[in-house]
Amino acid sequence: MASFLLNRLIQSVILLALVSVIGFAVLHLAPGGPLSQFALIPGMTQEQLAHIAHEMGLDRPLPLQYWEWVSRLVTGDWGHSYRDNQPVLAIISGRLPATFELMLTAIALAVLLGVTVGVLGAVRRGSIFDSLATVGAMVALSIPTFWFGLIVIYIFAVKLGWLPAGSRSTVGDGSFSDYFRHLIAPAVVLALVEVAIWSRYMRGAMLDVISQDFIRTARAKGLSEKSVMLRHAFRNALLPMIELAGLELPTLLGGALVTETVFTWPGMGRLFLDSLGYRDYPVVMGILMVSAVLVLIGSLFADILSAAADPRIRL
Amino acid sequence: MGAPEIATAVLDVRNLSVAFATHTGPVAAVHDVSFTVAPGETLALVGESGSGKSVTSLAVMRLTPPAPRTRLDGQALFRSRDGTVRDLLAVPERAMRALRGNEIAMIFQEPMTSLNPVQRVGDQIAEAVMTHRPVGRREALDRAEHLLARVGISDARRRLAAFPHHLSGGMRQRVMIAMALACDPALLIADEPTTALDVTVQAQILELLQDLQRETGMAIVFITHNLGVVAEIADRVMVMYAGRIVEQGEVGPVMRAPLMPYTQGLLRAVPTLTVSDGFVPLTSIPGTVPSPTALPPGCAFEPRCPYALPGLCDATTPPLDDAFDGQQVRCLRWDAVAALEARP
Amino acid sequence: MNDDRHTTCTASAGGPSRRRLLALGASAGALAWLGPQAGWMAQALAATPPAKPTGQVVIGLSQEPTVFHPLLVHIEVDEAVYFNLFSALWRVDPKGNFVPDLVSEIPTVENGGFSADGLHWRIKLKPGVKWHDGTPFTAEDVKYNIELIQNPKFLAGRKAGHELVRDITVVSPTELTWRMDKPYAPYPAILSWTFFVPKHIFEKEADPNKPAFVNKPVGTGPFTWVERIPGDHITLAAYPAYHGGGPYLERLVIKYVPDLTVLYTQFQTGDIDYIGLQGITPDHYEEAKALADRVVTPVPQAFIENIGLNLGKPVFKDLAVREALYWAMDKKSIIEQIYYGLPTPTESYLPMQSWAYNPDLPKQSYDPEKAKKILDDAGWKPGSDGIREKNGVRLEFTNSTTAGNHVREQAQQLLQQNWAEIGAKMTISNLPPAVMWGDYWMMSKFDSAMVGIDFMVGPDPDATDFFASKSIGAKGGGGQNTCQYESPEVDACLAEGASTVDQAKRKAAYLKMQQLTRQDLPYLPIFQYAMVQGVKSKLQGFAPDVSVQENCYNANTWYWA
Amino acid sequence: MSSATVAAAVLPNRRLAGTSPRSRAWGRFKRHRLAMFGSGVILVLVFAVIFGPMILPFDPLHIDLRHRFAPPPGNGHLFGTDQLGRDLLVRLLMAGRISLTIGFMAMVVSTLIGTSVGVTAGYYGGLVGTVLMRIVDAVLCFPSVFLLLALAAFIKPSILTITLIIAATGWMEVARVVQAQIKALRHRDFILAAEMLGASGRYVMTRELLPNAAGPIIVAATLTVARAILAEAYVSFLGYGIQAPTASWGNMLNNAQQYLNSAPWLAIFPGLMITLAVTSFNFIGDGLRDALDARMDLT
Repeated sequence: MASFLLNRLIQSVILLALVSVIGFAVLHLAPGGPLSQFALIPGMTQEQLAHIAHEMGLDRPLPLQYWEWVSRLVTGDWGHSYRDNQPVLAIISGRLPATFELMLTAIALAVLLGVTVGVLGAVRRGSIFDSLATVGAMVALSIPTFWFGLIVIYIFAVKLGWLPAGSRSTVGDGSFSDYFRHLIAPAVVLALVEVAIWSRYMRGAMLDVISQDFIRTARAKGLSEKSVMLRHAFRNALLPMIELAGLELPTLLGGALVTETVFTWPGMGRLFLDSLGYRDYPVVMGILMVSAVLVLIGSLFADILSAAADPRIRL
Repeated sequence: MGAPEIATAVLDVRNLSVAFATHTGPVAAVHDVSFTVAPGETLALVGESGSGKSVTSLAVMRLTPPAPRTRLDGQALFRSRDGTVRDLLAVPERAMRALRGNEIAMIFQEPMTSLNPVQRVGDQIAEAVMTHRPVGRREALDRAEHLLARVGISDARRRLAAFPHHLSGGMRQRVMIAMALACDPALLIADEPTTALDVTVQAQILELLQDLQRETGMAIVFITHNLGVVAEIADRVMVMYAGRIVEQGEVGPVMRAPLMPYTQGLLRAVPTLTVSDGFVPLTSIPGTVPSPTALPPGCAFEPRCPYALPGLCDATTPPLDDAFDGQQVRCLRWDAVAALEARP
Repeated sequence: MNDDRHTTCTASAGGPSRRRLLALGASAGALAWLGPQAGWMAQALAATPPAKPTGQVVIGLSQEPTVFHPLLVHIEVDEAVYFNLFSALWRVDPKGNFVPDLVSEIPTVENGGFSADGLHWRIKLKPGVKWHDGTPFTAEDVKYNIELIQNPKFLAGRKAGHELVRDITVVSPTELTWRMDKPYAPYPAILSWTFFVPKHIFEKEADPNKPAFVNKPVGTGPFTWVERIPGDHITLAAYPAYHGGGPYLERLVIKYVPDLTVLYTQFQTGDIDYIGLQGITPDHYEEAKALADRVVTPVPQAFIENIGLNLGKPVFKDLAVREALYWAMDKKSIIEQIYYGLPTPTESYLPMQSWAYNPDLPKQSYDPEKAKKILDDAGWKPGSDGIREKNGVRLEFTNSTTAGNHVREQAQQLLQQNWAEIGAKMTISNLPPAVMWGDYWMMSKFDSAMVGIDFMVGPDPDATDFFASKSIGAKGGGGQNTCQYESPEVDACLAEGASTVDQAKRKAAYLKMQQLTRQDLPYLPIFQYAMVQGVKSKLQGFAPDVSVQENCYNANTWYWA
Repeated sequence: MSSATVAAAVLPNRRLAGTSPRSRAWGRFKRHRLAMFGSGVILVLVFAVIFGPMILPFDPLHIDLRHRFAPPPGNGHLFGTDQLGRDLLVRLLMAGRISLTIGFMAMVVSTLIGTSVGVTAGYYGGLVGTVLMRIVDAVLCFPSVFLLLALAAFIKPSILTITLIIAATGWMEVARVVQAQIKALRHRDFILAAEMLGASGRYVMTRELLPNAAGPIIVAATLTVARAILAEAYVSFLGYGIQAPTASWGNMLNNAQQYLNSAPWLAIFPGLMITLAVTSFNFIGDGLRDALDARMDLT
């Protein structure tokens, strides 16, 4: 276990280093820069822009900028936003709760619904339900999330007026029901793709398990079909799902970005888009690093949980 | 359902046919198979893969995919402990479940995969007990320990907590047997229980099964493709080819003087343990078992048969003929073949 | 999604530009635009404000205010917060008059506020004004702020005007004097949006560019800082000890909704009480007008929509090309169809509300035949593919603007079709904002650009930055003359206008200059912007002002009926 | 967006019989109803986007402001007109050319990159393989939308650049699939035999390994088309896509967004086209996966 953790830690550090180099290079080598937002201020002169660039350290060689950024990063100083001068870490951690709220709700929905649909589809393989679920999942995977979001807003907020059109809460309300009402639409939209993924995976895993010999053994024992499915098939089919939860994290984060944009949800995804628009490099880099860390932690957790749930795996 | 007379047999299978639905229409995997097995008796079901022997056993257990994907015809009469006789193919699923693992038990070929990998073996055995007996988990585990000891696993108490992957192949098969014995079944169907095991372990398992049969008087249907094993364990033998019985009889006559060219072929493919007869060349039967979707006309074995007579064997489907001593054979030319075989 | 109109339609993303004085201390401002709202204004004024601050107003903005240090370099949207959190020496009312804020009286030559040559200033402050933390506001604070702006290490948003201030002397806690290095006419207007930060807090800051102050800004404005939920909203609360009128609202919430459609939807559903900044998109205007209990009004803005032609490119060096393109532009369709008739066609770079606006410029009309003739006469002959060329230069160019501005993109496509008819090939090449407004724009690397620019220095018609030959960035200049327009006559007009304090002389200079730019066409003017703003009709005290984009400048006087 | 690949990975097995592996695969594919549906739709789409604009009496670029926002079906405009009075159907078809082209081209590029990386990493293993696969892991650590946008935000959008950035963010899964496949094949007897006979690394990789990994590559490639079409839509929707007046399904949606209330058809049709095309490719990928999976020959 200890050597596993150490190994993973080393791997993670290498991965993060790669992530940071790739991200930094992509951002800084591209044209345009954070100064363009100031360029149009009347009276802004080239001298003043150069002065600002110097103050921001943008005029130094790129490897040097990278080195300085990294060496501060490891001490916990992620730099300050070019926009509001707040520490990057504080900005991101301010946005994380909203993103987590959305993601966790969506994943909970996806796991509950997806697992149920997947199990039922596998148990009743070839039934009308199974066919519908299969086609439904494929279509759900193919619908552009933002488009689905727009349609949901159009129907439920604009036409029917049942749900708010966006945001996380009504300012000054703060009641649970208010938060809940705001959460429904974005969580459902974000969950759509995940439900599809989970149901497909779950169905596949169930079918894999059902075709295995020990299921026949269980049946030969005289267990009812329900016990066979729940006690033997389902438990075993859940094991690969733990891995899936880890693997799906990047997809979920990406989906959250789009969903947050459509629903003006004040989370990390929208911060990313905003920061990208302003070329707020420290924040953009911070978000890339945080999401990479989240992804790594996710897969680490998935591995540990898998080991805990599956006696065959020893770390 | 009336109680048909099945004499002393535990299981009397009559005209069993099994067909699977495919997108090209139903495909018959088993044709018109009949056999009986009496208490304390061991019936060997022999054939290559795809011959229908496993499907036959699964059909008796009603473990084939449910209708409409599978169509079962015929009868499988089973005598319960309480003396009632029921047709396994016709009883409701619930009643069938009460029999499975209780009065009829089954063990499988792959002990590696036939156990739930994430459940402790004790629990898996106890589950079989608890399914059919009104006992709590503690009692069931006690019984599991007892069963493990009985199938020759030392330190049974500790092994209860083991996961399947902690055990060797032979140990796992013992666990499977223990599980099958959980409710003292009257009939044990063993589907190639030793195929996946080392030769030495094979022998141990066979011995164990024989011991257990002596103790409990259960009937065993032993499915195998290995005629060497048949000679060791079976009382009677039934050879299947392409879903049909092609030869059956007492193990002695069949093994000594098989009438069906197919059985002969199978026997030649078995390395003999006795070298006194001198060198017997080891040969295999050319070709493979035909797919049930593409059976040749006439005798299904005709394309592979060294004695096939064009115009006869590829035209007429042979019936199952009574030969001598209750031996039955499905061959149009069995007497001719017997004569040819008898020549030195 | 991430709307960027602050840098696109509003080329002047800059803070100081937001309060556009219509007249410098004069009443010459043309106020015709106030007409349609007169009835509503009267109704608004009929109710009386509550005795103590009650209720809240949610202001919806499509950009997020993020810089809470009013002197630091910042963008326009940040000022929505400044007006309510901070105070300046004086303000400008919707009629264009200066009204006292922190001063006890507006300095004039008559009251000794400044000398006749405009060089010596004397400022008298209101007594008893306190910062939100209870510390008294004094003349030392004013001195500190101007000196901070002058500090070369400080990343000031705007130094113009302030750089000329010398010898600041604090006479008493409520009085100070200074001297100007040279007369600078726009300075009073600049001071009207120079918001002050507290000296006693900043003295303790290690780095004035990265002050801790911004986490909990302290000002002298009508509202105090409560909290900021980044990416979502900022909450301000009433400051009972405010030195001016009000505030009557208990809370002011500035909400950030980055998508204009969603913003409108939230206004529709009632989540948002007021839409400012970019307002309601023109296509929703008709629909919005029909909403119950809402007042939806187009408000003229100082931004002029143009096609900027880079005169550094060979194809645009020929005046005939610029003229022909102008005649071939179907302005009417752009305005009436694409912009739903909201903006006003213009020939000038100044808004028509400005005192310096020239109403007598020649009128453009859509006349492709005339355009073709001009090109024929100038020797631009159609090639085999129908594209004209002359001396090996093809009449072919790209047109750029910020990617993602849909309405403008429609206008671009119409122009593309217009110009194709006269044998000019325009290719649309829109860029992400950070690329568009970087070197591509500043160093004149574009062919032509579709931009909305506020050419004034805040409320002042001085457009030196955009038209003076010394302001060409690509030629080492310091300004934004990105069309690389060089005209000695224009340079002379600009110099005259900035250095004299004589209103009549200034006006004459600017009128002439508008004639010159109309004639030379470095920019093809299209229209003056109008923003559609929406507000709930129960909100009282609300007064639209042409010179601001989000009309929360007077939120201290708002209240619910 | 990895989801498409994922879903298809677990589709129902079908078993059938046939003769040669190829005809058996084709037989399986033909029996996969969804895959046949998908193929049909894509054929019709390709046909329509190529010939449709030639047949329809409208110029996809001609602006007619008098007929803005004509709701469908009106004035001969089956799908109505857009914000500049252009026929929506003909624009949808022209947009289809762009979107499908980007989808195919991005597939080709990312399959090339992914296959090269995968084959190299799978064949050499060791340090080279580890380094390559670590890079794959690192890129996969970014949610692909993040990376896509980070790239798109800085690049002047054109069909080529959009294709390249989509390919740049979409090759990793192909690489993983191929690497796994190659690694599994690497120690098979026939490869060892080839090596013992003195075949060069390149020869073994291209002549022996690659053909044997073709199945998974084809499947991954098909799903990459689906993903690329979606990716184009995302990039365009977020404002970093294809330039006007050229239409793509993504930028049509992007432009339609603000007319969701007043002219919802402008958003509905492109969204449906994207969904239809992407679903079809996913179906095809799914069918191919079943068809090319040799394991399914076994009963």
